[in-house]
Amino acid sequence: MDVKSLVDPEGGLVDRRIFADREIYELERERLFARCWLYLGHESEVPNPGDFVTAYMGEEPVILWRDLDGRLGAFLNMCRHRGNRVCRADRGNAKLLTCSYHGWIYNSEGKLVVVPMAEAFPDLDRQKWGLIPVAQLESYKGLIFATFDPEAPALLEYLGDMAWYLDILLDRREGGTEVTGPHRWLVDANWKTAAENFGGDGYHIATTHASARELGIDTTTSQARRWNKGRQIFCGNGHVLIAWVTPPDDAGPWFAQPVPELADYMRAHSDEIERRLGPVRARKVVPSAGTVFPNLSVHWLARTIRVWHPRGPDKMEIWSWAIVDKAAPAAIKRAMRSVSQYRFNAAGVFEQDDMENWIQVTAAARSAIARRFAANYQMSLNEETPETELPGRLASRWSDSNQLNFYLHWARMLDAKDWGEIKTTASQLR
Amino acid sequence: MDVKSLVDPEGGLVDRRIFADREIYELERERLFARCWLYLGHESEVPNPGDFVTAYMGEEPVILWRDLDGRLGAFLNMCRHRGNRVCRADRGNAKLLTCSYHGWIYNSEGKLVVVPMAEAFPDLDRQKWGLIPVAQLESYKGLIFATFDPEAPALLEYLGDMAWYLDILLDRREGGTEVTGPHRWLVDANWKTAAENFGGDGYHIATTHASARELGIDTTTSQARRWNKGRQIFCGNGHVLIAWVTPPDDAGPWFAQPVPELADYMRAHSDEIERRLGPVRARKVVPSAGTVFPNLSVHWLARTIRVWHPRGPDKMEIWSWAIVDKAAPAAIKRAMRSVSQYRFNAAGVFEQDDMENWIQVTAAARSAIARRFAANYQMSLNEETPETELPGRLASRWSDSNQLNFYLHWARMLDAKDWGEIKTTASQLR
Amino acid sequence: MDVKSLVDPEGGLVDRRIFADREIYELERERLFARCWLYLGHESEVPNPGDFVTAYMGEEPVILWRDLDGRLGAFLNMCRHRGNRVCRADRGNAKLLTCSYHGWIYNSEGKLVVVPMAEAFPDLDRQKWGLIPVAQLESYKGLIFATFDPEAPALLEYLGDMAWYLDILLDRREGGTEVTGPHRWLVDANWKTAAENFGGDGYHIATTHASARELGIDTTTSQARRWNKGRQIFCGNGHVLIAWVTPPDDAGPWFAQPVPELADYMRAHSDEIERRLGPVRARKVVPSAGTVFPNLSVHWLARTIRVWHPRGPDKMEIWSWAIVDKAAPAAIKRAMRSVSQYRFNAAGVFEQDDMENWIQVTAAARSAIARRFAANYQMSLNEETPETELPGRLASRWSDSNQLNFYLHWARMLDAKDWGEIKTTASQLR
Amino acid sequence: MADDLRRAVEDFLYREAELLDERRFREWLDLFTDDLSYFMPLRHNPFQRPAEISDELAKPDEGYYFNDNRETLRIRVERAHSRNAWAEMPPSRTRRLITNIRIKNDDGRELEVHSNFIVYRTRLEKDEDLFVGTRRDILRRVDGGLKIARRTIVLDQAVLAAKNISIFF
Amino acid sequence: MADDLRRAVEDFLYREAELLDERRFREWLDLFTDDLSYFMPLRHNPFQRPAEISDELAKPDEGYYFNDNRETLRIRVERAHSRNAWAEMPPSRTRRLITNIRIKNDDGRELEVHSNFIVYRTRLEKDEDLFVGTRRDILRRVDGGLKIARRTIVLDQAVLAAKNISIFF
Amino acid sequence: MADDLRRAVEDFLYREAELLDERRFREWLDLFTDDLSYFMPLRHNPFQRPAEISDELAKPDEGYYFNDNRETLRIRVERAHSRNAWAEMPPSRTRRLITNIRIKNDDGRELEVHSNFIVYRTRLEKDEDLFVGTRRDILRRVDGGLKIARRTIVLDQAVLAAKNISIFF
Ligand code: FES
Ligand code: FES
Ligand code: FES
Ligand SMILES: [Fe+3]
Ligand SMILES: [Fe+3]
Ligand SMILES: [Fe+3]
Repeated sequence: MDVKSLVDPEGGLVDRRIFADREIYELERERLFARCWLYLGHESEVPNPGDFVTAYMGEEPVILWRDLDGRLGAFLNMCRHRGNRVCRADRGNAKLLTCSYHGWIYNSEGKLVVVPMAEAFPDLDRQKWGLIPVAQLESYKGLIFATFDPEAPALLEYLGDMAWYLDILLDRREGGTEVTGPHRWLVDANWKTAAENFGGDGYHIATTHASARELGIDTTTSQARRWNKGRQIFCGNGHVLIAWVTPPDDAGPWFAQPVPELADYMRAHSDEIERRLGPVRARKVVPSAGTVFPNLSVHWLARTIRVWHPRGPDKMEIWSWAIVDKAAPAAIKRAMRSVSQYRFNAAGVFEQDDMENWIQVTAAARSAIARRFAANYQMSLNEETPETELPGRLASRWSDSNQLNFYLHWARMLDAKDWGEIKTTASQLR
Repeated sequence: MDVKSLVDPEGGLVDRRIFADREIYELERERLFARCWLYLGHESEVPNPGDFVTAYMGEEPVILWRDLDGRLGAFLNMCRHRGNRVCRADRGNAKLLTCSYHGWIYNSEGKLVVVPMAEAFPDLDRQKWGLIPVAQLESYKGLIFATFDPEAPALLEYLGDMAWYLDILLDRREGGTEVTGPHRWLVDANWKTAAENFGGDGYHIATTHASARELGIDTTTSQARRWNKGRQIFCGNGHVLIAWVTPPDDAGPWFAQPVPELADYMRAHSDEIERRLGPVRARKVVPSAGTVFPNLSVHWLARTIRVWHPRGPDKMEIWSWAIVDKAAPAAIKRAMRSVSQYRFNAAGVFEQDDMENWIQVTAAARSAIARRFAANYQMSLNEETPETELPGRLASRWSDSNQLNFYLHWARMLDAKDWGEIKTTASQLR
Repeated sequence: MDVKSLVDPEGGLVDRRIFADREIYELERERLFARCWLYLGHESEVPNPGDFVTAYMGEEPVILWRDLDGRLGAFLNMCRHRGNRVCRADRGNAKLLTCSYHGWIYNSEGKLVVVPMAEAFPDLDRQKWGLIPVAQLESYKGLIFATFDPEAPALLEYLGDMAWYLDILLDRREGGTEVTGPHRWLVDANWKTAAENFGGDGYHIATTHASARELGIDTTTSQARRWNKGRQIFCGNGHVLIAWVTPPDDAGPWFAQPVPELADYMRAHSDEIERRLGPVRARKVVPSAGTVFPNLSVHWLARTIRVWHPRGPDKMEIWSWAIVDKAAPAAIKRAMRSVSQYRFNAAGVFEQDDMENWIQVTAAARSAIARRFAANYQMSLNEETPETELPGRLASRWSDSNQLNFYLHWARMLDAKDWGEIKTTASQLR
Repeated sequence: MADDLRRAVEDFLYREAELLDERRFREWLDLFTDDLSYFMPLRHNPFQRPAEISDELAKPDEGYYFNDNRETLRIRVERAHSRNAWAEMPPSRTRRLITNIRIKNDDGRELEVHSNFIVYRTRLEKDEDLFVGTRRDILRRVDGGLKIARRTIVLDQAVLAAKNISIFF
Repeated sequence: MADDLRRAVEDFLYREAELLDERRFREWLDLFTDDLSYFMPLRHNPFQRPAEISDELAKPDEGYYFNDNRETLRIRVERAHSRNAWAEMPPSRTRRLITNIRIKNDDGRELEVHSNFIVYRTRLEKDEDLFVGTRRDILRRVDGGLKIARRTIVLDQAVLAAKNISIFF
Repeated sequence: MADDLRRAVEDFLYREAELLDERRFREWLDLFTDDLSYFMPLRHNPFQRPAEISDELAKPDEGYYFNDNRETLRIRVERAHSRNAWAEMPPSRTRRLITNIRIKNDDGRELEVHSNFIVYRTRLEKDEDLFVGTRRDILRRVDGGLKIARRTIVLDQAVLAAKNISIFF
C-alpha cells in the first residue's frame, strides 16, 4: 500500500483509513512500535535496586526493572521457555522472577539463572535464553525510553528540539520530577486521534471543554484565554507541541497557570527556575500540550504525561500519570496532583469530554461512505511567529501544521525500510 | 469471487457462505447498501420543520432531518472536519447541530454555517464542506427512502409492482399512516435470514409459531388458516411478498384479520378503502408479509414495518415500528399497536421464536463441514395461480420461488458493476 | 505456507505462530479436525435406544445418537433444509428430532422422515436429505470416536500403540468404565497448549502445582515423587503419554495412586486386573497423562478424560469427564470421582493453576517481537529407557520428545493432501 | 408496624422473584390482581437534556415491550409452559437480584413500591444477558396479603442487547 | 423476634461475604460447622421441559465444581493463602452482592436460608467474570451464633465462561 | 432502636441512589456535609500477596479518580446539569444496586457504614458499563437526619473498562 498517499499536506487532507484499517495497523506494529523510542516509565517509579514496573511498548508487555547494581533494564515480559508471562504484578521489588509454568528463574539483569532439572538441558546455553531485552534503553531527565530497534538513533537525537521544551516540565527544580499513577483505561478509539489532539489541537478546547470554562476550571487562566496567542511548534521526527508565548506586558510565565497556588509557587522559585532553564524558557514560553512521537503525550500545565497504547486499529489503552517537582513541598505536590487528576483522567472534568469525540472519529473511519471523503486538516491562520529564539518550526496556535507534520512523519516511518531512510527523509524536512 | 454461482435457482440450492463470509459481506456494503434505496423513516416521525431522527443506511449512520422550509433531507451523521458524529440523539427538533469536537455548526439543510476561528481557514469553501447528503431521497406514501447512488433509478421505478401492494397498507384511509417505535435489538444472525423469511416463508409459521396457534393468537384467523390458499408474489428488483387471496365464498378481505375489532374497523370503512384501492386490493388480495429489497420488511396483518440492519456477516440490528391508519380513532390505533407489538418485537409472542432459528442458520454457515452442503430452497407446490389481476409473478404460497428470486437479484446486484447492468439483468427476469 | 518449517525437531524449536495465526487455524479446521478421529462421547452416556448427547468435533456441532435398534450414529447437528440446529439439548432420549424452523423431522438413524407439506416438494429425495452423518464411527472400549473423512484409517490402526495404554484405564474390570460430566468451560488459550501439556509435560508439575504438593494433594504419592523415574512414550500418529515405571522394589502399580482407598481397591482386585491386562500393564507401568491425537487427553491417575475443543486460534472450550470402573462399589466410584474432580475441573485444585500459563503462552504468540524468538522444546535427559516390553518410542520423563513428535505429526497432517500421504510420512517415523 | 409492612413487601418481592426463577409462572400470575397492568416502555436518547426520566420513555400505548392485561399476560404464561414455544425450549436459566426496595406511598389500600433489578439470563450453551432497570409497582392489599395491581418496568437500554425477551420482570 | 432472626441472618451473610472479599479465608472457614457440606453441581440443558430446576442439576456425587467436607475445604482455604497457588497470585479482586435473602425454614435448631448472588471477579489487568446464581444454606444455631452446616450453590451457567474458579461462593 | 437505625441507613442509601439514577444531582449533593470528603483511589496488582486490601489501593493524595471536597464536587454536579458537558449529553442511563449494607460503627455522632454496589450505565445506542465495588461511608447525624461526611469508593478494576467516568458513586 502506498502509505504516503494517505496524507496530503498541501491539500490539508488525511485519509480516514489510517484510523481503521487492520493492514495499516499491522504496519504500525512493525514499523512504528518496533522501531521508535517509546516511553516506559519514570525513574521515580523504580528508585531502588530490584524495583520494577510492568509496562507496554505498543502491544508488547515489558518489565522495566532496576537491577541490583542500580542499572535500568527492560525486557519482554515473556519466559523464553514456552512463552508464559513471567511477571503478573503491576509493580514491586524483586531480586528474581520465577516463571509459574516450569519454574525458570531470571534475575534483574534478565539473565536466566535457574533451570529446574538443568541436567535435562545438556546443550542449553543460558546466555542465549535470558529474557529478551530491548535493543536500547535511555533516560531523559527522569523519563525512561526504550526501543526494540538497535539502529534507532540515540534518544537525544531522536527527541531533537523536543528535549528543549520537555525541560520546562522536567528540569525546573533540583531533583527533577516524580510521578503518581498510572491511571489506565480502555477507549474504543485509534491511538492517533489522541496523539494528534495533544500534539496541536488548541482548537477543540473552546467547544469540547466549554463546560470547564463555564465553571472556571480551565487549564489556563482567563488571562491566557484573553491573550489567546499561542504557537504550534514542530520539533522534527514527528514531535509536536503547542505553547503560549507570554504577553508583551510580560505577565510572567505563570500567567497561564490554572490555579493561583501554582503561580505563587512558580514565582517563589523563579530564580532557581531561571538559573536552570535560562530566560527564554523561564519567562518567555509556556508549553501547554504536546506529543513525543509516536504515542507519549505531555501536558505541561495540567502536569500529566500519558501514553496512548495501541490495542488494535480501533482501541487504545491509556496510561496517565500526574507529574510534580520532587523538590516541591507536600502541599504543592498535593495541589499539582489535584490540578492534574481533577482535570485529566477517566473521571477528569476535562478528559471526560474528549473520549467520545475520538471514539466517533474512529468509528467514522470504518464507514464505507465516509471514507470516500478525507478529513479536514486545513486550519492555518496566517499569523507572524517571530519568536526566533524558540527552536523548532513555528506556526500559529490556530493551525493544523503540527498535525500534518505528525502524520507526514508517521507516513515516512511506515514507508521507510530502515532507520537510514527515515533519517534522510526526516532531515529533508527541516 | 463468482457471486452468481452461490445461487442455483434450477436446483433450488443456496450456498451457505452468503450468510457468513466477510468477503461477501464487504461486497454487500459496497454494492447493495451503497447503491440500493434504503428505508430511512416515516414522515410521521418528522412532521415539523427542524424535526429529525437518526437512522442507518446499512452500517452508515445518517440524520433524517426536515429543514426549516419543510423539505426532507438526509445526511451522513458525521462532521466534515475530523469526522466526529454530529448528532447523538435518537430524535428531536433542531435548527442547527453543533459538533462537540471543534464546534462546527450545520443547519437543517446540511450546510456548514459556523466555523469557529473561521479566519484560520482562509481557503475553506463552506459549500464543499457541508454534511454529506444522500444522493437521492424520496417518499412513497409516508415511507422515506434514500440511496447513496446518484444512478439509482427513481424510487417508483425501483419499487416496481411492490408499490401496488404497499398501498394496501399505506393508502387505506385519508391521511395515510403513522408509526410508533422503533424497537431496536441485536441478533447474532445474518440480515438475509430475516429478509428472506418475511419475503416468503409462510412455511415456518405452523412450526415456529405453533404456540401462537395453540394459544389462539395467530396473525391470521382460523378462517384464513382453513382456507390455506396463498400466493408468493415476486415484484421484480428483488421485492417479494406473500398474500392471501380471499376465498370464493367472498368472505371479504377482513377474513384474515387477527382480531375482530380490526375486521370490524375494516368493514366500517370498506367504502373509503374500496374508493382508494379499487376492488381487487380492497376485497380480493390480503398481503401478509413481504420484503422491499434489500432489508425493509412489512407485515400487513401485524401492521409492522422493520429494517434488518447489517452489523457484520453474522449480526444484525433490528429496527421495528408499529404502523397504523392516521385517521383511525384512538381506540383502534391502540388495538392496532397492540396487535402489532404483542406479536412482533423482541418480546413479541411470535417474534420471540424466530430469532433462534436465524441465529442457528447463520452459525451453520460458519461450519467447515456444513458449507459443503447447500441449503434447500426446493419448495414448489404446483398450484394454479390464475389471479391475472395481480401484478408480479405469482407462485403458490407453498414455494421457495420468492426466496430464490430474492437471492437471484441479490447475486445480480453484487455482480453488477453499475446500475445500468442491474437494470438490464433485472428486466430480463420478468 | 510451509507448515513443516514451523517445527524444528533437531533444534528443539517451535514457531509461536502455531498458537496464534488465523491462517494456520483454518488449515487445522480443514486438515486436522475434518480428517482425524475425534472423541465424541462415552457409551455410558448413551446406554439405551434413543439416548443422545450433543457434542462437538472441533467446531462442528454433532449429535451422538443411539438408534432404536441400539446402533450408534453421529450427525451434524444441522437441519438439511435451511440449516437450523435440530437439537438444542445437551442430552436426552428421543425417537425423533423436530426442527424448530419448518418442522422437518429426523429419526434416530438421521433419516428425514417427515416433511410438512411434502406435496410441495415433488422432487425431494428424502434419502439424500437426511442429517449429515460422520464418515466413520467406532468405539474403543467405551470411548466413541468419529471422523468426517471416509479415507481415515480404521480407529484401531489410528490409535496404534496408544490403545495398549488406554486399556490400563478402560479395561481393568469387567464391564469397563462409565463417566460423569462433562465440565465445560472457556479458556482464552490455543487448544494445543493443553494437548501438549497433557501429552508430556511432567516438567511443569513441580512448579505449576507446587501448592498441591505443599498441601499433600498431589496426583501421585510422595513415593512416586521420590522414585521420580518416568517415561515419555510416543505411540505414533501423534499420540503421546507419560508413564511411571514401577520401582525395582516392585512397590506395585498402586504405588502412584493419589489416595489410599484407590490403592487398596486396586490391590483388592489385582488378580482380575492382571488377568485382563497381563503382568506388564498390571504391575510394571503406570501411565499418568497422555493425549490421543489431536485433542483428547487422558489422566489415568486423576481418572479424567477431556477434549480441548478449538474455538479460534486463541480460544478453547474444555469438556472434561470423570471416568470410573463400572464394576466398582458406589463408595469407590464416589472416591474416584472426588479424586478426579477435586483436582481436575475449572475449580480443581490442580487445574486452576494450569489455565493462566496456557493463556499467556497463547498471548505471547500474538506479540510481534516475541514471535521473532521460537519457543524452547530442548529438554532431553539422556536416560536409559530399557523397558523393551513397552510399545511405542520411549524417552525420559524429563524430555520434550513427546511434544516434538506431537508437533511433527501435527505439521504432517497440515501438510498432507490426503490420508495416503499421511500414512506414508507417519510410518517413516517409527 | 412500618417494619412489618417493609418485611412483608420484601418477602413478597423475593417470593415473586423465586417463582419466576423456578419457572412457576402460573403461581406467579396469581400474585397479580385481575385488573392488572403490566407495562414496559421503550427508552430512547433525547436531544434536549430531559427534565424527567419519563421524558426518555415512550408514552403509554405507544412503543413498549409489554403492555399486558391479565388475559394477554396469561397467554404469555401459558406459552412459558408450552412445549411449542421454542424461545423457551430449552428454558432460560434466570436469576433475579431485587434491591433498593422503597415504599413510596401507602394510602392504606395500595402501596407504591419501587425496586431495582438485575435479571441475569443464561440459556443453551453460552447465551448470557443482563437486563437492568427499575420497577414501579402498585401493590394492593387483598385479604390480608399483597397483589400486584400495576407494574411499570423501566429497562435502561435504548438498544436491547438480547436477541429476545422471553422472560418476565 | 422474627425480625431479630432476619437481621441476624442478613448480618451473618453480609459478614461472610465481607470476609471473602477481604480474603480472610481462614476466618471464613470458621463460619462453617465441622460436619459442613459445600456443594456446587453442574447444570445442563435438558431435552424435556424440566419439572423442577433440580432436574437440570447433576446428582450429588456425580458432576460438581465443589463437593467439599471440612478437610477438603480447609485445603482450598490454605491454597488461597499459599504463595504457590498461582491461580491467585496475584489474587482476584472480588465483590459479592448478596440479595433476595429468604428464610425458608426454622426447626429451632437449623434454618434453611436461600439467597441470590452476583460474584464479580476482576484480576490481573483486565480479567472480568460474573458468577450468578443462588445459594441454599442450612444455618445451624451454635452457642448463640450461626454456622453454615450445608451450602448448595447453584450456578446458572451450563458452560462456565470463566477460565477457572479459584474463589469461593 | 437498632432496627430504626438500620432502616434509616437503608432508606438513606436507597434514597441517595434514586436521586442519582434520576439525575437530581443538586439534591444529591445536599446529602453531604460541608466538610465532605469524596475519595476513589486507584487499585493495582501487587507483587507480594497483600496483607490488606488497602495495600492494593493508592495512598490518599496520590492516584485517584475522585478526591473531592464540597467545592470540587459541586463543580462536577454543575457540570452534570450543564448543556456544555458533552460527556453527559445525552445523559447516561444509570441504575444502582446497593447491597450488603453493614453498620460497622456508631459513636453516637457518626456511623461507619459499608455497602457494596453495582452501578450499571448504558448510554447512547449501545454503550454498557458495569462499575462494581464497595463504599465506606461516614454518615453523620445532622438535625435528626443523616449526611455523608466521608465516602471512600473502592472500584475493583485495575484497568478501567469504561471510556470515562462521568457519573457518581
Ligand atoms: S514457560 Fe516459563 S518455565 Fe516453561
Ligand atoms: S470534528 Fe467536528 S468540528 Fe472538528
Ligand atoms: S430449517 Fe429445519 S425445517 Fe427448515
Ligand atoms: Fe481535550
Ligand atoms: Fe416468524
Ligand atoms: Fe497441570
